Amino acid sequence: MIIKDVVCPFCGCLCDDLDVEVDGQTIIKVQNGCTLAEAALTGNNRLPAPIRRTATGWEEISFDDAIRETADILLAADRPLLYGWSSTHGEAQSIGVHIAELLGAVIDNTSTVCHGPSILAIQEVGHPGCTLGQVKNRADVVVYWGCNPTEAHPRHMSRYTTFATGFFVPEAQKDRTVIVVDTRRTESAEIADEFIQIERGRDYEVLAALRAIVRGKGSILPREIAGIAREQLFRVAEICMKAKFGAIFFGLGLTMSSGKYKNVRNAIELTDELNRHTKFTISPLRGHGNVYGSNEVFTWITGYPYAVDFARGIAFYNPGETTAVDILRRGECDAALIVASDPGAHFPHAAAAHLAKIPTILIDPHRTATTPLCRLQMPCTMAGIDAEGTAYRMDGVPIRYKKFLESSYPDDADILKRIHDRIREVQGS
Amino acid sequence: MRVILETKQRKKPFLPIEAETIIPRNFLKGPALTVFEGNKERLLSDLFWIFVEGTAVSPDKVEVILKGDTARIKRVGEYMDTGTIRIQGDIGMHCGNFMSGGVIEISGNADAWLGREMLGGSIICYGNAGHYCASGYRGEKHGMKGGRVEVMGDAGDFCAEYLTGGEVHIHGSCGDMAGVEMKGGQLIIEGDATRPCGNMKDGTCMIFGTVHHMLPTFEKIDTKKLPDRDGTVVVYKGDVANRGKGILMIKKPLVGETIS
Amino acid sequence: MRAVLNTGRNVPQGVAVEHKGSPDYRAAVSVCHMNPVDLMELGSNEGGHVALMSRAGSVVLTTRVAEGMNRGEVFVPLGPYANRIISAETHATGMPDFKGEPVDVVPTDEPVMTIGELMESIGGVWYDH
Amino acid sequence: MTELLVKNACVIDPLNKILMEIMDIPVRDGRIVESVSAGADVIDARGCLTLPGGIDSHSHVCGTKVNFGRYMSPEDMRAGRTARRGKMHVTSGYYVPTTYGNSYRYSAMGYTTVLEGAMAPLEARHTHEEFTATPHQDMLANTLFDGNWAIMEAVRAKDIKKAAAIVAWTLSAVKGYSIKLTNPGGTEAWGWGQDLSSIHDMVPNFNVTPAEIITTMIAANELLGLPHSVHLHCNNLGKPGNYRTTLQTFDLVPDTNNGRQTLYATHVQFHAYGGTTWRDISSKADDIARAVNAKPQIVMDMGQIMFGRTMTMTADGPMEFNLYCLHHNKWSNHDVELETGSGIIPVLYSKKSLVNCVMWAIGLELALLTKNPYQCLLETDNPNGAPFVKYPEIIGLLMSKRYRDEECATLNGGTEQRTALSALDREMDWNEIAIMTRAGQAKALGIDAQGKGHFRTGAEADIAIYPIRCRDVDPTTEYRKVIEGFQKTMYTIKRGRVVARDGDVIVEGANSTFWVNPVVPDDLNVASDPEFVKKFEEYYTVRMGNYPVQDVYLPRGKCIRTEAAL
Repeated sequence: MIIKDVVCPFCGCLCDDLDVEVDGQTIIKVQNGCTLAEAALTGNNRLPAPIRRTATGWEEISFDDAIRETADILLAADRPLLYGWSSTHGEAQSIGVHIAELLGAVIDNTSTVCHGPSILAIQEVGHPGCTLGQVKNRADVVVYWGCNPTEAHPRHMSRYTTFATGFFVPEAQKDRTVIVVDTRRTESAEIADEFIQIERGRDYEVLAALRAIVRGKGSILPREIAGIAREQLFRVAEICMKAKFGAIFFGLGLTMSSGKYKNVRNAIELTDELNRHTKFTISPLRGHGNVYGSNEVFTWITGYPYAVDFARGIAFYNPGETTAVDILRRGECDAALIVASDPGAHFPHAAAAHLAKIPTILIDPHRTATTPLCRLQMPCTMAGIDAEGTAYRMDGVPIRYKKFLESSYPDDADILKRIHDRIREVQGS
Repeated sequence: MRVILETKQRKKPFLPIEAETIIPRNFLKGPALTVFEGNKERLLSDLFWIFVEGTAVSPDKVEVILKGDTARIKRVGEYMDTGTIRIQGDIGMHCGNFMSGGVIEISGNADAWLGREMLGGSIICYGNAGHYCASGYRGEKHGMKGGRVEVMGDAGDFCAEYLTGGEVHIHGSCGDMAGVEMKGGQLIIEGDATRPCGNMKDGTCMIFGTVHHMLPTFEKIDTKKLPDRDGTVVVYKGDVANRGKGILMIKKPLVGETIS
Repeated sequence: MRAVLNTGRNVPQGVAVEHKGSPDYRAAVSVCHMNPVDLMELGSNEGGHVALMSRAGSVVLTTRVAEGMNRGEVFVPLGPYANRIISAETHATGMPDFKGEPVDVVPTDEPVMTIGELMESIGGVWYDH
Repeated sequence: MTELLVKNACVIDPLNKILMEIMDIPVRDGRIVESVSAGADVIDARGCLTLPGGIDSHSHVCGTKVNFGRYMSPEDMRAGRTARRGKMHVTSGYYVPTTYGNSYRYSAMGYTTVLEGAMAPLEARHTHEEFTATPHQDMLANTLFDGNWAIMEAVRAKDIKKAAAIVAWTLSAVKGYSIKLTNPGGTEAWGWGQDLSSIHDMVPNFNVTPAEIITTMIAANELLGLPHSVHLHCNNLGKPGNYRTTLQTFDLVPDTNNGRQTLYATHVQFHAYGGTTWRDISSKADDIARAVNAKPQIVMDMGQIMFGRTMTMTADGPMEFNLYCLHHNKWSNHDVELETGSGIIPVLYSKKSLVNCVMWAIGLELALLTKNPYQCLLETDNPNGAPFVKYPEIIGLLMSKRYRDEECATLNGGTEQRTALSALDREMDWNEIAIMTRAGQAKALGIDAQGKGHFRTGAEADIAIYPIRCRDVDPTTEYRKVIEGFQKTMYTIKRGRVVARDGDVIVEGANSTFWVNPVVPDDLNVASDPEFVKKFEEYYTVRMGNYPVQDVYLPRGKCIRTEAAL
């Protein structure tokens, strides 16, 4: 049986045109998806039951025991950390925020090690963006800055930009000028019309130089900036100013390099300047399937997209103080609940090591690098396969994951709801 | 009146303490104040040995002294308007934020956001200051508006971000992007700095150490001799990527490196 | 050899990221992509092991030649191996220095640790079912 | 079976012609009934002013644009923080509060129904998710059609039936309530960074004019028999001299519906500017009000601004960019493919600015010059003009000439010559205020038939009891009491359940969402029109199958079926 228009839960592209062939409860074939989609949908070696660490190793326990123990651990903590949330659906995320509110905990999602700095920049200068269809139908200049879509978002170019035919762009490759800016000649750079090789960590200067050129102040610039000849910058600025619709996409090359969110801020201000000449938009290439969803859910409940600290009863936000890596590095949290993410693999070890020192609970279907660090893990459904719910694409468009497999595992929203109710019951509120 | 607060041993020493109630004015009514340890409210006496010497009629006569393991005590001196706080060790984040008067002296190091959004008064830190020293809050258009912050040691990244008024004097070196988004006030850095004063709109910044990766969007307008400083400084106007009207004076521009 | 570390996603890492216990995840993320000339000057060859040392720690990886790679730079896919040499300092922005970390690259014939060993070195207890 | 009796309430119920009568209101199972048994709970209103639950007919509270306003301003979130207390969750934000913040503050002011001012169909799912997180108000969603490609092609082909069929499919797919046009055609021109300067300009590449879009959509709206009329945000918002565009637009509006208006013009204050530049901007409220007084088929709302900080957020992308060029504050923009756009920028309305003072005066003039209060409703286009928590102050201004004069004295000196506010001494009475804050909205939105905005038997028991004794308070002088009275209800009752008492919400809410399913004959169902489906699949980046909002997003959805006269 073939299920049509399945939504891929893996990356921020949230491609929703996959056709999945299913026989009983096993997936046989995935069509239209990229290699990452196939891997995400077909893998299926989940934990059979919740496991708890013992003095000598691990033991399997029931969901009831696991849930009660989780609630007791979190209630006993003075500064619990709730981290992750990006690979699950909106319903589970909002219960997570309510749990954090009840406990006076710190809650953070994976933006903190991905596009958190982009959010900081947006909070300083705004975000002149658009949905991906606007780029697909109109963009004649596409800039990829500090990102490698062929590796991280394989179908981005074919569904939305370089190779996508649009209403006003009938022949994509002829009508679109693609500019790639990166520190090395990546696969994406191969197909670019213009490749700018930039010295590592100097994006801020180059973006400042481009802004000066667009403002007509290019004359004061030195001959070469961050390894790029001034002439190339003038040429690129000219291409952008002459575009009918320009779109900048940026990735972790800007958010992770030195300067962090100030690089993104400069890119946004460049877009603002270009908007005085023509139509220009800028959008981050969000990594996880539903990380933008966790930002949206956190924002409409607490007011802040990530790194929210309820310790004082109100919602307090200050990346660098209330972000997961900092709290773990300082050893501030005395209990942790990790949901739908893998800090064991993706956090610096000095931060991840703290998870092993405190009672950590992990809710994740697979055995991950966080499993050894945690004291208790509960497997659950996988959003987009055997659980449905809302996910937000990298441009903010909400799409609903499809559930096309029955599952014996509980939905993580149900697990979290039972934890939430248990906490409320113990608190007597 | 002098109030000495000495930290007690804590079961969980790594939990941060939020102590915005520790300001001289509050001790006029006696030391029965509360602070937060993680998400739990504690009496001041739970976490500190409290010694009170003498009395005071007005808050400006109150001197608070913090001793012991104070590195994780945050928001000390918030909204302080008068009096003195002396911290003998290190101090946690947000020390002296929104301060409008009085004096804070820190013998050890200060954590991030020292003197955030200050309006007046003065802070002197003999050790090093963390990141965002004398800066603003996320999304705000103005950082420090007045008063004086002096750091004898080094300061971290984003020092004096969004500086709008007042004076920041760093005797050591600064990390990356000191004085970024500056729009007023005065920032003096005796030591080195990297990519200072990005997007500077106004105010003056003087750097007497070495500037690394000078931003290309500053226009050299002058070289001059400062009265109380030997040697000459190069004067730049910027940041022209913005409508820059700020003044950036640099002592030793590294030939080649600063230009590129 | 002194080099600058760059980390990030790539397709092999993305394909295996949902199955961390599998050998191909380990193969995908315990690799150090290098410029061929750098590798040759190190006196090592593709498939040989190198130790990367930074202010945060050190890790042994398998080398692989990458065409577009600049000299003096190495690329390690994001994962537990890369995170062993990335410091938790975030410059008060919440984001660690995943890119731009200076490292020393030294050829070695130490074995590449398994993910279990990596995690147990920071206090974990491996679980295999 | 739950029963409630509200005793000796001083009721004003304009739709029932009840004016300050002391009476009891019997309620059973959430509905107003003839009488209740002795066992009913009793609330003694102690002769205080009792009105039907407040209805906000144009407010930006839920959806992608609003959440983006929160997302990008932590400094505003910090300014409005409240802790978790009793049944109330944490809230943050002053001019763009979080969903719980909106819900509690509306409830404290006695508001029980809110229409979300603009919902892009492609992002409707987000709006509905936030509806469920705004638990104490029944919600409706204005659905944006101003830049819809399929609609513009139908307009070019002068095919009203086709336009109606597209509206029918879209509204039932995204669970929307009514047609919203924001700067019609202009948002499509903004796709190329341009804008339209008159309602007769051609939209690039689609060669239709805003005038044609407006007339076709009004015709389609009436053809489908939708409960609400077209909800229009005129072209040229915020541009000096734009009152001509507004008057031309009003002239397009036929009087073809005797049940209700055929055009709801929203936040008309922003569209009533004379002069040619910011320097010589002046009030044209009298021209606009004269046009509305002459056209019963038009209802407008004030779009009042109040001084202080706020956030402008509207689907009118080009206008927000022009504001950005003026204010140099953070600017956000979010075009939605094939449908509409949006823009966000924080602003400060200051008494020192002559322009802001003129804007402030225009809003009040519009209300005072419109004879029939049903035709000029009290709104601030929350949060564009001001956060809705400032409604009571506007009530005070409308009821007291003295308060207006005191405020005018503190304004920029030049305001006198540019506006006629000080010459108007009309003072609204309690009944007119009740019309402008609930009865007028109920009629304009067509939800009086759903039991909203009045106390007739069978109506929904949404009751707001304010701590004001109308007979003991002279609003013309004691306006402070009026303002305080309207800020916090003694009781806010929603569907027969006490939701808020003295400003505190005391229950977990369970709101419902009203949406419209316009039934059209099968041959007009666009879902089975191969041309429509082909274009959809080709130019949207979302599959047509994944576009509709699933029923799970409306746990307590209330569907209103309308029969199209086709």
